[in-house]
Amino acid sequence: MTSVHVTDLVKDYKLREGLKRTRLRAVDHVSLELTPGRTVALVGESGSGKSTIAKILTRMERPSSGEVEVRLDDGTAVDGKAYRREVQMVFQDPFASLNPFHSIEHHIARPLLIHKRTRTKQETRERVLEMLERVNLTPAERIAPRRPHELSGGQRQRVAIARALAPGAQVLIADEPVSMLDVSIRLGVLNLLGRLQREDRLAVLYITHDLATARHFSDEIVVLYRGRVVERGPADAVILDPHHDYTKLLALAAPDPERPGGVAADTGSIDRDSIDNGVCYDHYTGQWRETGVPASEARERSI
Amino acid sequence: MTDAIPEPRGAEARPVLTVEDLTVVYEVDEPVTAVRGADLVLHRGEILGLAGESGCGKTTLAYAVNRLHRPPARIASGRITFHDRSGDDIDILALEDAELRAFRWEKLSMVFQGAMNALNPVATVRAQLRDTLLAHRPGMSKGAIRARSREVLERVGVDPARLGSYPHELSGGMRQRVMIAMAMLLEPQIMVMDEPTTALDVVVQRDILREIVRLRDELDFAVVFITHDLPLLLEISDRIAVMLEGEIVEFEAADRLYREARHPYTRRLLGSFPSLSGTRGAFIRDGGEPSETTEEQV
Amino acid sequence: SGSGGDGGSAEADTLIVTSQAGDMQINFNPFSLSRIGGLGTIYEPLFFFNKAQVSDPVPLLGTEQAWNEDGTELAVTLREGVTWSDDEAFTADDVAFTFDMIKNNPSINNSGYDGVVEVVDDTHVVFSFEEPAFVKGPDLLSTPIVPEHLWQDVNPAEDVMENPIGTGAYTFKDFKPQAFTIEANPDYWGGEPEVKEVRTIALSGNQAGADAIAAGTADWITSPIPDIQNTNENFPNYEHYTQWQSQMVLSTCSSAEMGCEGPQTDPAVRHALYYAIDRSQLNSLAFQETAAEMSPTFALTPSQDEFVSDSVSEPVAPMEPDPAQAGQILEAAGWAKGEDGIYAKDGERLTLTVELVSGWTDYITAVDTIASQAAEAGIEIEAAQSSWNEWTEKKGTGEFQLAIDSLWQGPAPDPYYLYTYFFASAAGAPVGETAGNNYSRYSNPVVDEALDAIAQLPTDDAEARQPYFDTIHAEIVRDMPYIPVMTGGTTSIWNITKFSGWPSDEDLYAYPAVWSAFDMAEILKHLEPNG
Amino acid sequence: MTNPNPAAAPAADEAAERLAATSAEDGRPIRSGWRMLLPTMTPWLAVGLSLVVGITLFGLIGPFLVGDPEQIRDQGLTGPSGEFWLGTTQTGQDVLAQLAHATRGSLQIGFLVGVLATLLSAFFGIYGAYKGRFVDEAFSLLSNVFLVIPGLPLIIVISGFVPRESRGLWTIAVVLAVTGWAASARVLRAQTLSVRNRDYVAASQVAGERPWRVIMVEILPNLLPVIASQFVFAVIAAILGEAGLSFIGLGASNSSTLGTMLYYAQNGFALSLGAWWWFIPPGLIIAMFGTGLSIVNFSIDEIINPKLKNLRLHRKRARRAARLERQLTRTASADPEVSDR
Amino acid sequence: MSYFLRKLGFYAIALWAALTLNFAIPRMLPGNPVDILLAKLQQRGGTVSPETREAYALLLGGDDSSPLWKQYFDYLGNLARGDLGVSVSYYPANVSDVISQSLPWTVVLVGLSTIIAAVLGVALGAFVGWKPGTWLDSLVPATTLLAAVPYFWLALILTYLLARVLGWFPLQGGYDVTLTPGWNAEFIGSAIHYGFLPALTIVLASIGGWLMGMRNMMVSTLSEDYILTAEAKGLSPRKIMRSYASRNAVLPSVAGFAISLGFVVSGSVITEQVFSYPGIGSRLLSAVQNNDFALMQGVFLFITLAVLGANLVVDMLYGVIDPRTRARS
Ligand SMILES: Nc1ncnc2c1ncn2[C@@H]1O[C@H](COP(=O)(O)OP(=O)(O)OP(=O)(O)O)[C@@H](O)[C@H]1O
Ligand SMILES: Nc1ncnc2c1ncn2[C@@H]1O[C@H](COP(=O)(O)OP(=O)(O)OP(=O)(O)O)[C@@H](O)[C@H]1O
Ligand SMILES: [Mg+2]
Ligand SMILES: [Mg+2]
Repeated sequence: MTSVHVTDLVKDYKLREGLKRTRLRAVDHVSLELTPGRTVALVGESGSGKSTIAKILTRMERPSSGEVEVRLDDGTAVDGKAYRREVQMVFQDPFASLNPFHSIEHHIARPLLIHKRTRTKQETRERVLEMLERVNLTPAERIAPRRPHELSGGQRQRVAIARALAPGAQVLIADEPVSMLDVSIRLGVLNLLGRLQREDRLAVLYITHDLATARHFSDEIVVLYRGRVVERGPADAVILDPHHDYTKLLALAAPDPERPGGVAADTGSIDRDSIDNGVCYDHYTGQWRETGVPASEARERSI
Repeated sequence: MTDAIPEPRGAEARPVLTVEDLTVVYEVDEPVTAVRGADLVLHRGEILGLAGESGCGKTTLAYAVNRLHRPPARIASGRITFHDRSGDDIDILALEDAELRAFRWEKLSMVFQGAMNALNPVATVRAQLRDTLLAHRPGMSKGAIRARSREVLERVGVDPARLGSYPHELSGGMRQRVMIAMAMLLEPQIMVMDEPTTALDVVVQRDILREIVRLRDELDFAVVFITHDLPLLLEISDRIAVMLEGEIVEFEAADRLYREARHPYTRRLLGSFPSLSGTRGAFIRDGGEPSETTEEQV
Repeated sequence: SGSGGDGGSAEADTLIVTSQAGDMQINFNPFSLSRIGGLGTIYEPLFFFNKAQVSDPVPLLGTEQAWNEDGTELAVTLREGVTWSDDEAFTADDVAFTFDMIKNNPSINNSGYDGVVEVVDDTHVVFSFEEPAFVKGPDLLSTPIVPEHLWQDVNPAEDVMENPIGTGAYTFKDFKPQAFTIEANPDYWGGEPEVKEVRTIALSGNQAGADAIAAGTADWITSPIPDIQNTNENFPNYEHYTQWQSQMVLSTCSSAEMGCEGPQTDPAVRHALYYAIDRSQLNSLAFQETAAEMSPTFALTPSQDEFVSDSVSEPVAPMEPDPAQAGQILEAAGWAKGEDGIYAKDGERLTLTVELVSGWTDYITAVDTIASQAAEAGIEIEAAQSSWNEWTEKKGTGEFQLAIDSLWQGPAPDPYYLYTYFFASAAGAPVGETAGNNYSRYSNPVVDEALDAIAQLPTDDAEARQPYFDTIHAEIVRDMPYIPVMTGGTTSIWNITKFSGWPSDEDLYAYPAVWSAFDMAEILKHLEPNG
Repeated sequence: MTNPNPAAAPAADEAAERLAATSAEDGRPIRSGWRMLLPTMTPWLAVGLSLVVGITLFGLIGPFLVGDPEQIRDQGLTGPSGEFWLGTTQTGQDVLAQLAHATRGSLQIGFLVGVLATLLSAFFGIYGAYKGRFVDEAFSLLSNVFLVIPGLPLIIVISGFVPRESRGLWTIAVVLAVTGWAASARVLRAQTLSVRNRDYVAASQVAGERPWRVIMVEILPNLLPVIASQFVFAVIAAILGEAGLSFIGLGASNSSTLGTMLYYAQNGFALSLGAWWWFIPPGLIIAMFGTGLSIVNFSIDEIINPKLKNLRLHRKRARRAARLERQLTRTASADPEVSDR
Repeated sequence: MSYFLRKLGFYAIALWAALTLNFAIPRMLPGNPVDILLAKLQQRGGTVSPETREAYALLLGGDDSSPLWKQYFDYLGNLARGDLGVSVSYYPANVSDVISQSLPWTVVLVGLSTIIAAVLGVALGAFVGWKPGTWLDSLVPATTLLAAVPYFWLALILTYLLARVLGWFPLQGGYDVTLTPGWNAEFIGSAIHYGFLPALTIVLASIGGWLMGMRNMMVSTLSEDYILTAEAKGLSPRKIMRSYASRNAVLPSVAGFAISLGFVVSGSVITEQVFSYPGIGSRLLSAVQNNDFALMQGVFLFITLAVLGANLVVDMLYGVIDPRTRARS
């Protein structure tokens, strides 16, 4: 079992505009914890830094400051190649995340080989089929030699999940895993993820726009606004009882045919420009916490 | 709760567009019938939702209505009739090129799926508004053009100072609003919107939806709103048509559809959306507990 | 002028000649290497030497010239009443000034003038030398004379003389990079020439020259032209005329003592090759029948026949090949034919590489032809192309076996000059050092002595000189450091409808080549517009 | 969208890059990668391929079938005849024999340059774009500089300095390649940037693949059509470039190419003498080979930019659809009740 | 603004690279102008005395003793003063004079024909791309063939036919040399008459590339959403083709135009050779043939400068016509 501790993560992107250089703070002092068997949902509008966090967690980007610690049960820190084994990712676009030139088998066998999970060819093949079966891609022998274009979007996303789990990952980062899929198959993929998580006691970070699925598929929700956490707490608490203006706005904006008033529901009472991301409401402690300079301009500074 | 949504207004008397038995075929190796015998009646001032999965033919239908489909697509059968405010009926399929050009935008305007790219990247907003105006109102004075452009921008909540901007200088939401402003420019009677908010943030999306509803209320045009986000449609539309593989399988008032969907596909579609505010673990209608079956169905 | 259609040919008294080296840059300094014209036409020398045949020098600014007995003093009488084209009078001072200037400027002193000039009176000057200098006469007397009053502050090495003033039959008219024009000098001492204007137009390459003739936009070119035998039919207004001056040879790095390596250091090999060449075939394939026979004595045939030693058994190289003879010569020298038909000696195959300049298509063809002819005689020839300066450098340093090349003539129709240029030890150098013109590194004390002796004799004393020529001929025919090929023809095409008076076999008053400046100036004075 | 990083979007400012980028983005592969690489056979492509293959075979096999191209004969400049199918040159050399050898020489140059330039451009374009940051900046600056430094004059200047005898096939090929790789490096860079940003590249990185493997196995296959097209361009450019250089007398010496053949023909006044059989064939071979390659390139273009392919595929159907539709409107307007369902 | 600054920076670097390359090439490769000059002298007759040799060495400044970096800075200094050295083949003319005399010819002839080819090609390409499937499509393979033909071969054949056989045009030269160059109708008319055939060959040889490029871009552009929108707006086809499709599709061609300006002068080498046309290309060639290294370097430098300058102008222009460029820097 593996857990992830993210403390005070900061990511600055340097932007160059001719001679003027500015810095964009994509992620601003974010702390998170992913523990085995729990799903944390990361929600927030476009550009709020969700994917950046995912990239840092999968070590595709380096944080500007702050720490990401991945620890096994016995407390040993994981690093180097083992990190790649422990922490895996499912991408948003199933059409883009599989290489059209390689077979499904290749996609799953590679991580096995890289992380030396199998020794012989025979063993590798067996593991591949086993993985495919776990994600309900049956008959596995028929699926394995196919190429991505021969699969539907949902099937592809399953392959992506199998690939992520192949090296024995205990931490799964899912960056909007279903937003590109047809509506009718979204729940299927999410359910699959949920099952695997329960079976393997995975620590999952579920990144999404969609408050409704965030609520139903995660234990905890962390709301991100302009790089900062503005609210966190148990899933139901955050959605049903939002405290922060931004969370309220999100909840109001999400389509919900059950809600009285429908489209007329007025989000206008909350002025987006005056939303304060300098404070964060923590449902666990039930308290507001200062998180820094409460100005959105704090994001971009010249250096 | 649907009482906030106006009933289809004058559904009995005021149709603005009738589509009868429309079939659109893509003449490829194995011809694809993207729209199959669609029948639709659009009423003045209503918002008609068109829902369905990717590839079911929503866009094709929307294009065909304006005869914007391009070869190899062809209209294999059907009639599309526009009922003008003046009382004339226009057979869209019979229009000559010049007539068709005059009809477009003047009576029926469109906001496209990729509205982010619907603006000419090398022309300013002003120039594109002007082109549109001049195409339909040749000889319109400069002053009038300017005034009208400012007016529509203001109406959609974009600062008229942005007239001189190039599309790339605008945010996605602003571009979308500019497109809507452009669609309103000639005060058409129908506005077809093909997933106008897909690429946008939920909050921005909400703002734009509100804008559309408000403008509809003000200007009384009919809207065909296409999306696969059923909850959203349920919220804003008066009536909803559900498409499956080119066929309209269900065509109902929004609240009826929500509560007593007849077609299994509609029900399945509805079940795909967990409710935001309902009890945890419960799904709209017969969505039920997340089950392995749903998982398997993919 | 200034009017006219597509080319100057419309103007009846304007002669159009071509320069085939591309655009021009103004430069009328007669001492400059990159001068574009003016030599002879504007700036005249004291005498004109007709290289085309043995004849007396033609008096120009000088009227008489005489050496003293021992060849240390040359007295020249100058023409009276000559004026520069700016109306200043031409005097002996100008002559003295010119020669002093040359002596003081080594970079323009190409002939190595080292005399002292003394002005006797307005029309007489005397050149004196420390050593007998008979043979320097032609160079000296063909030096262009420049006006002292204008040249006092001129840097003769670097100034371009944009507005040349001379005594010649022509004066400068105008210059454009694509053409310059000179016009007849009405005050010329010899009377105003009939050809009123001469325009030189800039073209690029031989094809352009041929095109100009085809289009009738040039009246006189000296360059190869297609289908030359049928000039009269192809271009009815034109006629071609060929003169033979440049002796084509296979230069060899001949002297093993000087460090040369390869089979060609064996005289037998050189002789064998000499007999292996089929000169008739060569002439037809490579030279369009424009080349002529050649004497192994290197006296030009036929214009210098009188110099050829009686003792030479073969006064001209055979036109037909004689592989048998070649084989005999080789076998006598210890070569034996190998199984592949190529001779070999001490395990060394008789393979020779000929250096040639890429782009010189006639020579390339010639070498190709020679190669197949030599193969018949059991000699293998390979060709190696390189750029002109590479080729020059190889010849200069002696790092070559054979090179196809041509030998040029001196300032007067006298083979002496050619021998000093190409056969004298002083012009050679050991392999690795840069040689003068004697690329073959031929070094023969007998020849050197004979040349020294000739230099002590008056150039018109044929009787005294001939024994020495005999000696030289015997030596060089035996040693054959340059393998004679043929005498290359210089072909001019000229417009006979517009002008008459061109040189001919009957009256070869000058060597007809556009680029030979003094000759061209002489020809211009002889021409007359028809009609 | 998972990767909306505008800053990393290609800082493209030029045609090639933008074209490449747009086409790479919208070409969401529906077909298998490998099959995608094969152009579809069309009559045009067949013509192009047969030209290319025919001429290549002529260059490869021809020299063994013909006589000695250097062989001199006494009858110069004769027209085509039974003995000499393409006549003889001024010196009686067999034009056909020369043509075969020269074709081989030109193909050699073209192929050499194609390979060298492609290697160079692949290195600077792909590797730079993959590494990003400083390496990318430096490499793209380098290729931009090479792009604006005029090639032919540079070649001429360099040839002026290179001693003629070392100016053989290889020197010319190297010089042509060094001056000719830049444009394709830019195209490759743009393509790589767009491929690099695809999720499967990120996925393989996350899985722990080594960089070189990512480049070779994940990225390169997607670039193959572009590389192929650049290679084809390089070959055409090289053959034409060599011909031009030879024409002005700066070509590969000591080796016979179509360019040198034309040079000799020109110097031998072939055209003025009406010896078309000497002057026309070498140029025609180049032209046909170049045309063949261009046609092949059209097909590759269709792979890179599927819109072009759709255009071709749909042209016929589009006409048919339009015709059918016209019929419909005609009948419909004549009789509003009719429908042909 | 930053876009322009960045561009300027790039050009500064490119210029520096060109200058340095120009400095390095002759120093890396063998060759000694003095020897070459003297060999020429010898061929004209006579022998060359050692004094003469020394005198020439001094004149041509064959002094290589100073350290390389000093030579480099001297070189840059000389360039800054506009001193490109002395041409050997046109000795004692300055390289800069030689160049300035021939540059206008090249610029006018090749520049004009490049512009004509680009404009024509782009216009035709736009048309072919706009109406795919018409007979215009057959232009595409035809122009491909033209582009694959060796330029000089085409030019020579055309010359043979049009100038020699039919006699419509002069075979060679830049103008009737009996005229005095100047801004008068007669001279300009003659220059046009002489320049027509060379220009025609250039246009023929290069039009295909433009046509293809524009057609392909047009096809791509036509499937853009904004074209569809424009159609939906009821704009006239002419308007859509001009302001929407072509306007966007032409952008890469504009960039390509900048690059092709680089080939203006390079292409001119062969054109000028074929037509004996006065210009910088023929100078470059004669410099090479005469081993006139200073002139060679000078011409190359000039060509590079011209290309850089043209590119710079087009880049700046591009920033104006494509508003997105500025933002993207
Ligand atoms: N490589 C990069 N360089 C510069 N800025 C970047 C880079 N990647 C992301 N950004 C910026 O950082 C901010 C956060 O981006 P991020 O991708 O994390 O947003 P997100 O929450 O995932 O948005 P979305 O929901 O649209 O995927 C954005 O403003 C983005 O423009
Ligand atoms: N140009 C075309 N050629 C052939 N078939 C096409 C073409 N365009 C669309 N189709 C087919 O027509 C059908 C309907 O497509 P359409 O774009 O109308 O779907 P849609 O409902 O708008 O989907 P989405 O929600 O993804 O926008 C699909 O099956 C599609 O594959
Ligand atoms: Mg659609
Ligand atoms: Mg994201």
